[in-house]
Amino acid sequence: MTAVQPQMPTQDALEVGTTATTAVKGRSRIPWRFLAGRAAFYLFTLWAAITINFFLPRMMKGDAVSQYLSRNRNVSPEAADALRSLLGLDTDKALLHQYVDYWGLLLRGDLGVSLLHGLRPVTEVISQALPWTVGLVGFATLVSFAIGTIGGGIVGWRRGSRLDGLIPVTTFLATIPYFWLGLLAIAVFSVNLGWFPIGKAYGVGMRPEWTAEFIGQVIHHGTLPAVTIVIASLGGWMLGMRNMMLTVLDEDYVMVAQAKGLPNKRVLWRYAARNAVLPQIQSFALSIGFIVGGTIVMEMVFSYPGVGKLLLDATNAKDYALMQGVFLVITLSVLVANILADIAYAFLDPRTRQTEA
Amino acid sequence: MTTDLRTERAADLPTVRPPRPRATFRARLGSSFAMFRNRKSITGLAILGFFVLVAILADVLAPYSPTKVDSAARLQPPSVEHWLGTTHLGEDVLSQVIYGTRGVIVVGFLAAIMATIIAVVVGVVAGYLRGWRSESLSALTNVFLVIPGLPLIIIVASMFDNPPLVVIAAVLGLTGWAWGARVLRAQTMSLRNRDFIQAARANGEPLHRIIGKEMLPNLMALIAASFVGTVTAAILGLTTLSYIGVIPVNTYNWGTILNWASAQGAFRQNQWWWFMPPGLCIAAIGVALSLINFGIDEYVNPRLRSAGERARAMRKRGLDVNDPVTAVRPATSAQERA
Amino acid sequence: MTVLEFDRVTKIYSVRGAGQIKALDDVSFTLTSGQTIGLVGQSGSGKSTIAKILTQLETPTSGQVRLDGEPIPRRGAGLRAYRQKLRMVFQDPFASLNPYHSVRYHLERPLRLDAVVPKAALEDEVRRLLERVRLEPETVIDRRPHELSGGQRQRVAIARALASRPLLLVADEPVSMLDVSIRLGVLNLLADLRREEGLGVLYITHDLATARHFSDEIMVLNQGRVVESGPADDVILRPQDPYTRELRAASPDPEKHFASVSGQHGGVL
Amino acid sequence: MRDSLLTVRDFSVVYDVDPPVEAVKNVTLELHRGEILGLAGESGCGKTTLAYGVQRLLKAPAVITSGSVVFHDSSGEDIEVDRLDAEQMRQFRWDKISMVFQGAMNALNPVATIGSQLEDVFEVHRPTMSRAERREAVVELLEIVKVGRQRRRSFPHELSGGMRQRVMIAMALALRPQLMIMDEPTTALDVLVQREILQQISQLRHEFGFTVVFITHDLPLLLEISDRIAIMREGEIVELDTAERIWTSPRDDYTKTLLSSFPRLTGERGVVVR
Repeated sequence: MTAVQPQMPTQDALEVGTTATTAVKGRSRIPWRFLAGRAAFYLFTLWAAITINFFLPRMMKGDAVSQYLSRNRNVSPEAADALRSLLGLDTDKALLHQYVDYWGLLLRGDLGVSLLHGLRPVTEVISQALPWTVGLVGFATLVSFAIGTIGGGIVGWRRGSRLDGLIPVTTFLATIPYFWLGLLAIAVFSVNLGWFPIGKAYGVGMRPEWTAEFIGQVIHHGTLPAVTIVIASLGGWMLGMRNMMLTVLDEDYVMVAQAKGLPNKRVLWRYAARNAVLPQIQSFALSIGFIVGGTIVMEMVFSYPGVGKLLLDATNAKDYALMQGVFLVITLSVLVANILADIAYAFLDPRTRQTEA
Repeated sequence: MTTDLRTERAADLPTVRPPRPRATFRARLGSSFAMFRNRKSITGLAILGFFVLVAILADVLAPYSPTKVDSAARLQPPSVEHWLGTTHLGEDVLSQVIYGTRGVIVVGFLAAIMATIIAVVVGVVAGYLRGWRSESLSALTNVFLVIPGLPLIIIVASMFDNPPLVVIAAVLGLTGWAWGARVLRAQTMSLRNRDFIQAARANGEPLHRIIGKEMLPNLMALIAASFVGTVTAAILGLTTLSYIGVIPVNTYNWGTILNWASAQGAFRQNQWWWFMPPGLCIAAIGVALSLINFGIDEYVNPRLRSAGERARAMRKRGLDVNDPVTAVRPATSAQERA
Repeated sequence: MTVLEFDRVTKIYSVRGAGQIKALDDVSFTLTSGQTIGLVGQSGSGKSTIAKILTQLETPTSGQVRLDGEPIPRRGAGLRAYRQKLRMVFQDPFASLNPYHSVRYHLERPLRLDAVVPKAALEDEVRRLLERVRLEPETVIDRRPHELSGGQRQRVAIARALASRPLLLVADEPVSMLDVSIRLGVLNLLADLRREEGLGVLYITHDLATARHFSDEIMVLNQGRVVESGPADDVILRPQDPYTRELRAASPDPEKHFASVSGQHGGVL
Repeated sequence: MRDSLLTVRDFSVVYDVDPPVEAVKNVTLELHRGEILGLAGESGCGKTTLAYGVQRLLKAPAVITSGSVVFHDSSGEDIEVDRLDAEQMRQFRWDKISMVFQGAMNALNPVATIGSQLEDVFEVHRPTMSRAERREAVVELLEIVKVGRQRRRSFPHELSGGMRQRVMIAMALALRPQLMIMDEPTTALDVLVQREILQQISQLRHEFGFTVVFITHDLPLLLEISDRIAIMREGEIVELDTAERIWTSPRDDYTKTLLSSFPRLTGERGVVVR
């Protein structure tokens, strides 16, 4: 600079905040405001789900127990009354009263008894099935998310290369109905090639225990369902990440990183992909609900002993307590998964840590 | 002023100006459908149109009644009489697939129309309003997104003994609007703050015109995308529910055919003519719909198209878009082309 | 003669987590038709809050805005009449026109809404408006915004603001997004309109030089307060307030620069 | 006579699309060591393309179709920039020529701390430095540009526009380059902040002695700060002269047009007419 104006202010204009975006002082590393907002939302969703659950059996013509009785004639009237009170369907009480009772039962962890499973408590029935679903589907979903996101990142980075061809292929695999894909897989790999067993979580005659043989069986039985889930859901993640990459690659900071002489790999992972993955995590959170839907179909196709199968069996047998219980548990697990995704997001995106929106 | 530089950078690059359209009715109509005017969308629309025709002309096209039992020809592989073979009762698979198209198309479109109406109303209103009203509509949308849809549909559907198609469509529509509403809300919020909306308000435009004439035209592509998305979801949902058996199997659609095929062990006995056609049909319609949406996506966000296409075009000229170093090429080749 | 009065207007925003922010603090001024007031200040000084209050997007926390002595009605015919008299030109010509509509539509709407001319005369009036902003009607009337250059867009926006025959114009940084060489053209157009039609113009800007060039009076705003106001040359050439002096010292001024440089070197000039 | 730092000869850039667009046409330019060269012009005139082009930072479809760019290193070595391969180019960048981009949010990675983005440069270009040394260097840089060491762990969104711009300057300064290209570094800032940043650049230049190419459309600003000014129009340099000569006796008509686009702040009312 050849000349410097002499009468410049000496005070630091930055501290005064000459622009609208002043530096946030005393920021906290934990995004309390963000998390509190999300917590309120989840509580509301939970309430909504539970309330839907309460009203569903009451929307039907007649009540669940009479329907059940009409098909199982060897139940005594006394047993029927007992069932009604267990299900909270005492028709002589006011609706509000029933609602309060229902919450009371819920908070005590009492989801009623399952007519289908010999009047065993619903919680017990579900807790046997839940680990299978969570294990298999959780694993497959995470694998699919990881492969899809990393793959989408690479495809986006190498746009215009032959890798672009992957996108239509994975999208096609995502548009065919999952149950058909599963059935085809069974027809090809189990029936004709005999590589994998047809359905179930482990072989007949096995007892769940922590032995190498049993775990081997579980893996052998789980491979086909897991692979089909990955194949069917890969496309969405890949396309989403690729599209996000194309957007992020045009950002100035990517250009800056290249001007800084950073190697391509570093630009790709630390600058481009690191930013492109954020919307992926958000859509991951929101799509968990859809994933669960797929689970039910998977468990039907592969006769897998998880909660989805439980729900279908309960639906066919009109076992309302079990249906309600399963729906509640599914919703709860979706919410928990959502919270986990949210926390991950909050820590990956420093902007959520802002104290003021 | 941030955009100052951005526009300048963009101006450094050549922009292609489309020819000047006359503001006639036809041009207007044309521009309303501009999002479909690309190869992907047109291919998708053609496939979809084919299925719609099949659905309409099912009575003419199907060689047999879908329920006509030919006990002499059970589980026949494809032949001249039965192009796609027969079922375990001797029903003609081709006729079933043709009639099945009807259920799929009707439910798919009905559900999508309902879902789109809800999505547009909720999304645009939530996007236009401010404060707690907007927030609570958004929370409602998110609740519908988060609550797992399929289990809910299964439970609701199981409460009807014999649900008519309209009810199934309604249930699919009611559980399928949230995604569209969310996208539309975000876009409406960004539109609301644009200066041309402020200008319309300053002009004294009434609210219905601001939403109907100023905002909606700019939202059309997103609305179309959300419609196409819900058709896909509804068709997959319907066939899945039919396959599971929640929806009575006496109304024909591709899912019920697969339900029968699966129940009769077609998959284990390699009766491919029975289970391949309906599955492939669902896949084909799915591909058609995602092609349409690809087209719309690329219309909304030209970067998506141009990125791939331009990169390929560059490659042909020996340039690599990922090359962090500008290529040096003696003038000859570039000027020869010019 | 139309007079807009800003009478001791204060606007306070409450911001979550940051308490209250005074965007405007006891601001008063008067704008008369045929006059241009330059409103100068940095971002965050409250300039845009004044524009928002004038266009009814915000309401003052205290104080009053009056047009010809009457407070602005909140709704109904009175509000419509006020809006017809005071129009806005926005900063970003790329965002202030709806990409979906043609130039004709943009100009016809205010004409229809305010029933400025009978329906049969709409077309002629649109053409007349375009001519007034020095655009050739034939070439632009059926175009859409994306087919126009930045300068043309801003002229269309000005034509739209003029359509309902307003008496006052609020121009919020009307040229900061335009190319350097066409900025003066647009500002000169505003100056011509002021002269020819007796418009009152509130010219909001951060650029002292154009403010001085195009305004009769300048008002300097700092953190919501008017720190100095007066005839344009007085404020710029003989600033009284320290903040105005800082602003002036920080603005590029080649004239002064080369005068001082040549002084140091023994006076080449 | 000052010695030269960068010699650009007959330099052309074409955007290879249909039809090809010549963004920079046969530009010849000699950059002197230690000067501030202003590059002025309106949007689309090619000033950004030229500045990015000499570092070969432009992405396809941009192609350099003719000319040579020679960097005269302080070691005495002449580096022919247009002959470097990708790896050599990567090492050359930032080490010899660094850049200051417009100080908006977008130039800094929103999800990485200021410190880590500064350290990046050392990690890649000075692999022998230890972690502690890098950290020390970052702290020193932040102190030099008066952002303060405690901001090392801040994220870009936590800083004001002026602060972000100072961070960008610190980053550009990291490897003590011989040339800094500044692309509209103060356009998005308020005039008071702009002035402060300019003063800081001036001070740093006295201290570290780098050469500056300053790109902007704000001609009055350029006239104040530059030694020489190049006026660009449609990909060509229409006039290149000392700031004073551009101000007092412009020769090209376009230069005159540009000059008369800015009303005078002081002196008589009106615009300067030459």
